[in-house]
Amino acid sequence: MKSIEWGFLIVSYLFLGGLSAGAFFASALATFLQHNGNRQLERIGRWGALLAPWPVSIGSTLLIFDLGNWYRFYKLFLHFRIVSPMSIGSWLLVLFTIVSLLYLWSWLDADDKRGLFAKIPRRLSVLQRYDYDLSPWRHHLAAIGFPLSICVGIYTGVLLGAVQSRPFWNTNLVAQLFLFSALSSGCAAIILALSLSKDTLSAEEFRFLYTMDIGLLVLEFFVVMPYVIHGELSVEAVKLSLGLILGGPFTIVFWVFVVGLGLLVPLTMEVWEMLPAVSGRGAIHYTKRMALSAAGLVLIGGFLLRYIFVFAGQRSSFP
Amino acid sequence: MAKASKRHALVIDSRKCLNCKACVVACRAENNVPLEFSRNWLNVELRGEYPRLLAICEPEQCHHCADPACVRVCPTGASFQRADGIVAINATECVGCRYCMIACPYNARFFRQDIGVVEKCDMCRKRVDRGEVPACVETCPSKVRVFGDINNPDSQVSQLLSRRQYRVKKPEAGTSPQIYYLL
Amino acid sequence: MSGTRKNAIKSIITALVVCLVAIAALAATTTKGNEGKGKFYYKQDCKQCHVKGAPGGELTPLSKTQAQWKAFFAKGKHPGDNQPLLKVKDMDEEKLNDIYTFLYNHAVDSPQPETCGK
Amino acid sequence: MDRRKFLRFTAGGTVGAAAVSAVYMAPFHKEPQKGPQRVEIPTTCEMCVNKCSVIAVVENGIIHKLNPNPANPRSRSMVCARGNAGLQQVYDPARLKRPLIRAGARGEGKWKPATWDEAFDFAAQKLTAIKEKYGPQATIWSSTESFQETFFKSLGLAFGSPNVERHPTLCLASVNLAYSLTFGTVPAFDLANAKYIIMSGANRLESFITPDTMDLIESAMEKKARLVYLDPRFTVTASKADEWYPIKPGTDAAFILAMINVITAENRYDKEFVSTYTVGFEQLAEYVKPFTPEWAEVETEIKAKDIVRIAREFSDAAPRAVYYAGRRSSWYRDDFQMRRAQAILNAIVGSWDRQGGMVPNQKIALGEVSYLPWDDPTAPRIEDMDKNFPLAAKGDGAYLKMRENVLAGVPYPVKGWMVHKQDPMNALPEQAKTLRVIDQMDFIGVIDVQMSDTAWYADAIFPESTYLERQDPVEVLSGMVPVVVYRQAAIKPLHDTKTTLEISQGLAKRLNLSQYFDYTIDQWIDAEVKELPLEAPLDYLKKHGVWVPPGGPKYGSTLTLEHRFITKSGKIELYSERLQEAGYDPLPKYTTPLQPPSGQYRLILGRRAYFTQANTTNNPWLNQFCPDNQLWIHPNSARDAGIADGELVEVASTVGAVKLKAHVTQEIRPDCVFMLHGYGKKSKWQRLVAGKGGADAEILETAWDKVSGGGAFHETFVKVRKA
Repeated sequence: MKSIEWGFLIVSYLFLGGLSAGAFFASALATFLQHNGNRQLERIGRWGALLAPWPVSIGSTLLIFDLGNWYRFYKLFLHFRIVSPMSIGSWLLVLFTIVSLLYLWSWLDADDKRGLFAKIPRRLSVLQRYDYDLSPWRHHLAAIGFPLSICVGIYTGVLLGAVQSRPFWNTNLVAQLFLFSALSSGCAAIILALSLSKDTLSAEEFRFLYTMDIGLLVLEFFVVMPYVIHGELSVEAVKLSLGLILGGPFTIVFWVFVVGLGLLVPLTMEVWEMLPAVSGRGAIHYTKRMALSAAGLVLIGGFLLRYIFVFAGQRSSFP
Repeated sequence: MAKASKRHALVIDSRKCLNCKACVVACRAENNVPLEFSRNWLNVELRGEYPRLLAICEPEQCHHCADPACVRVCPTGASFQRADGIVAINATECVGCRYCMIACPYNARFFRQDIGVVEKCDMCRKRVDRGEVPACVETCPSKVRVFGDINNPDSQVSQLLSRRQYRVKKPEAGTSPQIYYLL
Repeated sequence: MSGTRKNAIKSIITALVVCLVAIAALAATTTKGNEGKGKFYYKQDCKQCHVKGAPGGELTPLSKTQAQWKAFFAKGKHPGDNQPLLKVKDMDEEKLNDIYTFLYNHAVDSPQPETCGK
Repeated sequence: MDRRKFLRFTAGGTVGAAAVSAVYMAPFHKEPQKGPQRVEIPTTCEMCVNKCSVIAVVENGIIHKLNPNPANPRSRSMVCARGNAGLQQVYDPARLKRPLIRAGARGEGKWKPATWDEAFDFAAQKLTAIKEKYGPQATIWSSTESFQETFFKSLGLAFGSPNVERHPTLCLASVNLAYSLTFGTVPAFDLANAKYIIMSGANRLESFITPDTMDLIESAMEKKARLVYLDPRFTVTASKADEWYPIKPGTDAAFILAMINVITAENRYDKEFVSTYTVGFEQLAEYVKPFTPEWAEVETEIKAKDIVRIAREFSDAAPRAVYYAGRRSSWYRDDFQMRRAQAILNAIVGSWDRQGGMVPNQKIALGEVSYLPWDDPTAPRIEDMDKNFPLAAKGDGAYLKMRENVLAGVPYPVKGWMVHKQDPMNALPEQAKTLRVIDQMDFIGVIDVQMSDTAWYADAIFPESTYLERQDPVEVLSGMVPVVVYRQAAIKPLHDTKTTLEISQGLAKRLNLSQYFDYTIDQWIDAEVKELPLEAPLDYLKKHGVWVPPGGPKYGSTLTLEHRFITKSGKIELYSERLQEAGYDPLPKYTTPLQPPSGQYRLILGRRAYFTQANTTNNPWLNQFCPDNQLWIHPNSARDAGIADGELVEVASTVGAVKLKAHVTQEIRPDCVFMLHGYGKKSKWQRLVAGKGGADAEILETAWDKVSGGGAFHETFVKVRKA
């Protein structure tokens, strides 16, 4: 009766959820670092805020359509079950989405909003009265959303890690792995966005984003290694399940595309770009192409990581 | 309704199993299980070389774990455990997320596309509430399965477990399964 | 001459009697009666006196061997009251022969093997 | 198929509506507002011939489940896979739902739905025509064991045909005859109390789930009785046995004679019993001298030392030791001899009418409706039993000899064939011959619940109500514990079907035979039960479905000096004068079986208890366990024949060839191949098995046991090659 129940809808959802979390995380961080009128990181805050709500909303929609009875999704919110990661997760997602939307609103300046409201047909002009200015609340919203974003980021890993019957998942490392991967993909998304915007990254923005992303990628790497090594030194079932990525059907995707192209390659690229800044000598090697490809690889890697864990995990079980 | 003191369990003596499939068909009839699925099944294995052969046949179904992972992970509480230990699904609450299927160490659950919910063995709880035994237990020609209350020392299951050696499957999954296989 | 005629008649009668007896005996001993009908008549005309506790005592095909049935019908009389079997109810040769066939074919030593079902 | 889904197609009315909603509303999972109206009706299963008691659970007029009825000490609380799948017979959408008259050519599958009157008139007119032209003997009446078989037989006999052909010669005729000639009866085997059990191919744990199955597994597993099993295949029974010997096919008699040799030579037989209750021991002892274990080792490929040990253990365990007779015994040309040897072996160790041994069956006398008896047929049986099988059960006929004579037209032509729930197309070997018989018939009428292969070739089909839709005469299951079982309808007939009695009466009316059928089923049953020692017998049976007379098994009733065994000598006949007089061997004669020429294999048959002969392979709940039959072949043989597992192979004998997948397995002797029965059907209505797998009937060669006339189905050698 063994079958693959969770497919690409779930993979995408896990990825998109993480992406939003990461974007918000970066944005909020940037916001916190704004003090006494210093606005060097404002664009990061804004872009993160603009990006954050959408992937998670799409992801949640996918999740709903993955249900056997999509029209029963409301039942998820008739219950709160602290022992069920999915129950916690669904509430978390709702909260996070709301906060991130408000947060986004708080980032819109007057003309942005005027533009929006102009689009509203006259009949619905009643909506005009919702034209509140939340910008004063920006920091507070960031403060509320910040922990939420971390929770969402880690939740996607917990969802899998909390299943004791799938040895491939059943370790706390999965949660951390997913968290770091989520945050770095959020970071990468912003790099991507900024690099594509008309005037590219400023030195401060670059420094901030790259420091963060390199840090996260390094952390991610130092979670993947223990995951594999510790697993190999673990009990029979875990060893067997690791076979899926060590000489099993997922080996190439994992080592070449996730660890290699999705993690080490972008890491080296970003380190290389960053190097001068670290040594303090010479200008950073920022090129648009470089930034785009590094960020792109991180995103693809993040997606494939979730693909492998969702599919391989379901295949693994106790002998 | 079953009393809290009760703890229903199955004791299985696989040596007596004839692989006759009576339990499978009885379950299909009792629970109207679609042809493509089965709530209980038989694990068959042949070992050795002619003419020295060994055939093993072992019935299996939901293990009605004392600490069921499926119940824990269910976001809506559709999967639940009764006071008498029977693990069942309230179909009206099931949203069809299949998290329980992924959480079950025994792959005892299946997803019905047609009605969008997950199903599995519920030890024929309707029958049990009427004071009958599950269909698979009742119908078996060689009485491989014994059903009863392991909290009651006089029950046949308790008697068997106190006299015979036994094992449970995948204890390492940590769900403390309640199907006991006699050795 | 009358003597000779008497003798002749006598001999003819004896011959006839012999023949009749022979025929009767033959009729009684041949097994070519209708078994099914025999069972029917047996139940109709014999059974009520021949069940447990009844005057005739229980009597079934298994009560005798084929040889015994043969002898019984050759004699053609109820033991005890010596009432001829032919006098029972509306018995006639054919019926009697059917009954005999039924009893003979199912005698305690009859070679009827058991089969499966009715 | 899902009964609820089924109802979407067929049933109407509120019941249907309720059930339909069950499906359409399913996504919204409206639990039924009120609990369904639920009734439990005790009745009797008919999925095989075993007559187990079941309780039909009927909810809102739909049979929900068939539960075991523990009140029956025979079937106890057991319903096998087939029994549980009985529902599918009732709710099978491809069931026979109304009378059909052939529209196209025979076997073309074109049918004209007919009313019962049309069907009866058509059949009666055909049968009358045959009777007038060729005489009543020109008809064959094929019946198989069922509660209403008696009505069908009556019709054939009343019609004036001597040719009522029954199933035993395709099944267990040789066992019945062998034990009848030895003990005057066919005994039960007290497996529940036996300590030592030997079985030759009697695959009781796999082929057929009966009380014996339950007793055997219980004694073998719980009571540690020793089970020695001889079979060229590693069956489930073999897997549970203490010793399994893949004996060379057809040499079981050698094994048994060697056992007798050891037991007599070592004076291990029950002297007191032998001298008191048997005749012919001296001749036997003398006769078996040459059959030494060493000789048997060569014949059977079972080591002499094992034979000696088994013989000793067997006699030590006696009288709690039995050589089990088995059920389907249509194996070899000299099958009767092997069964006789078994009976004799059991007798000399005194395992008769004692606990753990063979025990004569107890019977229960039922009353009978007194109906007008018909005249005896004027013609003899077409297979001339007196000449060909003088000792066999005359009323049963001998199927295969019958078919030969029908084809040869001796001693008279046969032009009509009435079939009652039999499937000669699959039940008889050499299907080509059966088809030739069909070709020469002016009329073929079939009574059945499903479109069997034989029905497929019929001219008129009379759909019978399934066993859950009808009331039957009560039956006595004689045995160590005899019981009376009763079958009452759980539901009204779903379709325009009738019972066999109604069908027989319908035909009788038009054949002017009504005077022989002037009773109703109720009168019949009342007459049957009125002799039971019960207040209101029928009410009791309606309530409980089964009646068990007080007092369990009885032992030793025949072990008195007054007791006369129903044999010629009145004793147990080790040496049979009756056999001698009939020109047979008075003691079991062993003939070394022919061996397959190199490159060929002996085709052996067997059953799996999901399937009743060829009848239930189309039942979706059972078919799924074995969607097509495969050819079992040993890896070495497969290598020689260049066959890989799962490959399509052609299996050919001198009479035909079939194609099916190869199942390369360790579980069979290298010189044998095996296939399941009931596949490769011709009838398109048998959706799941039509043209799927191969029909053994197409390749089996015609052969029969000389004494009993029983078929010999293990005498065919086949070539196997990649298709």
